[in-house]
Amino acid sequence: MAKEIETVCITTGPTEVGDYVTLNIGPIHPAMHGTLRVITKTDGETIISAKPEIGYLHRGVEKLGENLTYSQFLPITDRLNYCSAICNNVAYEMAVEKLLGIEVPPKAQLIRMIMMELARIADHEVCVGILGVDLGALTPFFYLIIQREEIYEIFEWHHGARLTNSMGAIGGVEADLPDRFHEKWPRMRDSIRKANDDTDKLLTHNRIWMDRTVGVNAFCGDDALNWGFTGPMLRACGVKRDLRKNEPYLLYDKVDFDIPAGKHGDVFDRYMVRMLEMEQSVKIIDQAYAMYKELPEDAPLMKKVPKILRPPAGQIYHAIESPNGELGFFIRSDGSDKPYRIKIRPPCYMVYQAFDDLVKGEMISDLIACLSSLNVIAGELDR
Amino acid sequence: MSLKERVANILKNDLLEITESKGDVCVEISRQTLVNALKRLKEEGGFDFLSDLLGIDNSDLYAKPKKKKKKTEDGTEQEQEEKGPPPPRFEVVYLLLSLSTNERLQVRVRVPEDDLELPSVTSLWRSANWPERETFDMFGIRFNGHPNMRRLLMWDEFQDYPLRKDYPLEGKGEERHLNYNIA
Amino acid sequence: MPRRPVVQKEYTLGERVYLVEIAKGLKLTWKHFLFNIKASFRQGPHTVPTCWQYPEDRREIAPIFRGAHMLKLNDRGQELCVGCGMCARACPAKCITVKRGKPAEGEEEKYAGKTMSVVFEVDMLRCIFCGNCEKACPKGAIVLGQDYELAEYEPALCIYDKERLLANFQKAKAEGRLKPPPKPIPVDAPPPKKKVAAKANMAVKAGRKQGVEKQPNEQKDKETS
Amino acid sequence: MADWQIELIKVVFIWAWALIIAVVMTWVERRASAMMQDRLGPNRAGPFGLLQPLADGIKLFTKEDIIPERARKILFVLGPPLFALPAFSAYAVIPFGDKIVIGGKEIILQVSDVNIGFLFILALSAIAVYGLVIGGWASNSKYSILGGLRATAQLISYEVPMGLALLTIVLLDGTFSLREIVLQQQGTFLGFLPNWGFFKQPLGFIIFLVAAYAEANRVPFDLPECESELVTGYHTEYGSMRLGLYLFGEYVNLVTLSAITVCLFFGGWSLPYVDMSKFLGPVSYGIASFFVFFFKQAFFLFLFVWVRWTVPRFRYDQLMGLGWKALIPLGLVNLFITALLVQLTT
Repeated sequence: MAKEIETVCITTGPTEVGDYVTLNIGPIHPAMHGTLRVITKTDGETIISAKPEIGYLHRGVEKLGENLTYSQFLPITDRLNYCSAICNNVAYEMAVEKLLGIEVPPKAQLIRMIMMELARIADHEVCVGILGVDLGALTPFFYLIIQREEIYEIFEWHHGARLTNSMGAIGGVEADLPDRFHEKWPRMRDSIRKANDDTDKLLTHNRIWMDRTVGVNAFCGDDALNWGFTGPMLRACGVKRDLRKNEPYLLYDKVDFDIPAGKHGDVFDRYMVRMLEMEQSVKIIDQAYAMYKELPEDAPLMKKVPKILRPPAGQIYHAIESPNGELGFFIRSDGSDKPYRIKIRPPCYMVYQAFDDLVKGEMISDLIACLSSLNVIAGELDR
Repeated sequence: MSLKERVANILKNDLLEITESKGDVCVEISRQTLVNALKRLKEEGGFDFLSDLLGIDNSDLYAKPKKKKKKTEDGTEQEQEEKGPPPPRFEVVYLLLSLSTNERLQVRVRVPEDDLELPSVTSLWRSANWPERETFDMFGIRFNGHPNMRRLLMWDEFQDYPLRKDYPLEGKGEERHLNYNIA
Repeated sequence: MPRRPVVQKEYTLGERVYLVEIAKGLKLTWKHFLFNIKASFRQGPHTVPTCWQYPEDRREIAPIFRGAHMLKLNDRGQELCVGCGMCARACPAKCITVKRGKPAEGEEEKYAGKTMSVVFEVDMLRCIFCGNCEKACPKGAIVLGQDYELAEYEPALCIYDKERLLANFQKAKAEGRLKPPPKPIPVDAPPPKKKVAAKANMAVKAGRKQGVEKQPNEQKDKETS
Repeated sequence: MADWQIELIKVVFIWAWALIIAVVMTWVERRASAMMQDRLGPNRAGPFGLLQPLADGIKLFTKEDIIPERARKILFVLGPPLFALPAFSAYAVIPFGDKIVIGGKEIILQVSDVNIGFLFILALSAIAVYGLVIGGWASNSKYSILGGLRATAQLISYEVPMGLALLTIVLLDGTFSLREIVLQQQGTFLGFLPNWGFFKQPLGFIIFLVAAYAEANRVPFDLPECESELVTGYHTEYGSMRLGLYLFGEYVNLVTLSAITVCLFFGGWSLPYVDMSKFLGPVSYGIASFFVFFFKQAFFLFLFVWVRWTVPRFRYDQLMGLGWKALIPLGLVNLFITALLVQLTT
């Protein structure tokens, strides 16, 4: 399982002799996504070491979770990875449902799947677009962001918010798919594909882009596993691991999709994995939508849950595949209406801690490319 | 062979307690045998991926039932007291994952309040690097052998440990003062 | 020292010489350029697709959009809010202040319930627009409307008092932007109702298994009241 | 009218003209990029947003002028004008039209026909580097100095292929004077192709164009500014009109570079196959030649914008690699072959 695609790895890196310049990149810097900070030591333009400093967006989400009831914590999860808030919502809802022992009705599961995949597309679109912007290609960003706008419109008509969605509730979803979705989806599928195609044409085979990405920050699969990488980052390293396939939740085991994987774990592979995953997400939405249509119109959307949730004592960990990787919620309940301890496992936290290893020996421009391709979201990182 | 039995086979005497809630298996091991046991779990049990690592402050959990029981019945309260001293205040939970079988396992270690030290597992999984620092930051549990045992999220001069139950939600009004030396 | 995979760059000739792919890219941007130039000669403000000229040209806001709060009146112009404070309790940001009171004599007609809210304030600077208050309200009195331009010159103006919330409702009603009544959510398997005290124990056990039931003693808890 | 009056009018006219094109370019840049990216761009100030550059100018002029505390003050102040002035000065030797006859007096549409106009331009573009380096160094900021260093290396390295590409044209036409070169490029070549540098030197043209992009610090060669890595590089610490001069100097640079391209490779003011002077009056011919030149120049100005919004940016080492490993050898080979051909044919 661990490594499916074999690559040859060698140990490389800068030799630590000579004079360095300490360059403080961030927390206020145009390429730092949110409030990240990297203290780099550079020798000319080569990076000798890059120490990430985090905590500039630390809001104490876990402490808040201990002081809010289960349903009150739901809107707080929006503020983790704000590019795909729905995935956070669903991950949290599913963790609490696991704690309560609830099985959500199939229609709600399908709606969750559709919305999550839309959120995944939106997240990847932002990531790929920003990667382009940081490497100097501004135009693809706009083609992609326009599609994200269309997706956000569906979100708005489904649950009333565009960015901080707070979708659904513990026990199911609160609204059926909006009419907008039924109208828009056939057109949107094509426009998403077209935007991806345009991006592909502008970037993928362009030599400047290839030079900037191929072989930059390459990473070995076993190192990636040791560092706790998940999601597109891990798949780019050649490890085909996707929680949607490996630990299926919702109805992902009933849909047919591929796991795109890279080979070297370099920026180009990460970019390609994200591009291909968008394609797969469109495929998943199509299948889920077909399954949704087969269900009767008045099929239940919610499981009956009491207004004040008091899950039985116990501790569970539940993880889903968020756009960035494994997003897990560890909840310990003591039987009261508030979680006793809630711990979020953000996917980019594990990736970002390996940042020093990722960029050592590369150049300053590659540091920016690497950071964009990691899709580190400060809200999720610092919690 | 079920997961529980397999884990029990691997851990043998190191296993203190094994519990299950909603399908999530949790084993408790002692502090002294932690690294050894985790290494065996990694190599023999196939739990080769460390998802996450977290600390828990149990002080409220042990304090609560006593208060409640006092209100209702006298008998149960006495029973509680007979159990002897309360279990150690802190615990650290390691969330392991087997990549080959996709099984998850929680391993927990109890840490008493007067001796907040644990061996670091960064030699086994490098992914434990920041989670261990965060646990130190939030609970004050030190990890021996960690390459860089500094605060992660809070600033270095911060005194308290925010995720402990006795730390107020609103904080204590600490402010970070940055001293830029402009000479 | 990090380990790195050995990457062999394999470029085709077309990729190698830069210019072919750049020319393709130039063709693509030219296509977009022409399309948008044509589109910008169209009539009306909303010429280039997905580009809205904001103050004049506005997007259609979803009727269920979660914007500024309003307090509803019923058809007879009575305030629906009874001041129970469920919204304040459900609020994760603690931005609602409610004080319950009895209507003054002779003013009972103004209120739909027997009690009313003496104070009802929403601190818009704290609000995160999650909609929990709307879900929690037993009377459907507090509703999040479609207004989204909430900037003010003074922080004090961002604390919406009762008059302002009612005015929001009047304004939305006048403009016909009221939220449609919430559709009942189809709920799976209604739980067995505990009518008989003797069966309570069993119900609790069954409920624990499903994890959906309340324990009987919890019903006495103050939070649920 | 005395000669010096005519000269003065020409100087003022061409200075204003270059200024106007540069100002309009900032508007074109934004609107065209918006159109390529499915946006609208600035359209509020004036009709089609045409007054937007004016609004920007007012904004830059009225902003607070900040000089960082630990900056080298004199050099900090000196940087922007040092960058902007050479770009203006280079326009002096560019023939922006043929000639115009007013009142029996023949006026050449060029400020001064220097017989080494060519070297003059190269020399001025070398001076412009000092503006970037001094600005970057005087700001006393790490990002700025990195930007300044990149600028030095980049501009110096790309001067070489640019010179090599230009030398081929000198070899073919046998003169350093830009006016002479344009005059040589009229008529046809091989019977059907216009006698332009572009058709005689396609490789030289490509090398020149790439080097011109690098000289102008435009994407894909905008490494000295590079807003994502170096926070706009050498002008990170600049504000108000000092920043404005830098930004403006870049656009003037574009105008100059596209004018040079037209002069050297696209026959200047002449139209292919058509001799305008035969059927146009002396005055209208002068004006027509001016506009022919302008439209050719406008195409290259648009190309600058077009390419910028299409391609990503190079990395520093790749940029140097392209310059030293690809363009300079190619330029040398091209020069050698041209020299050989010229030797054999004459």
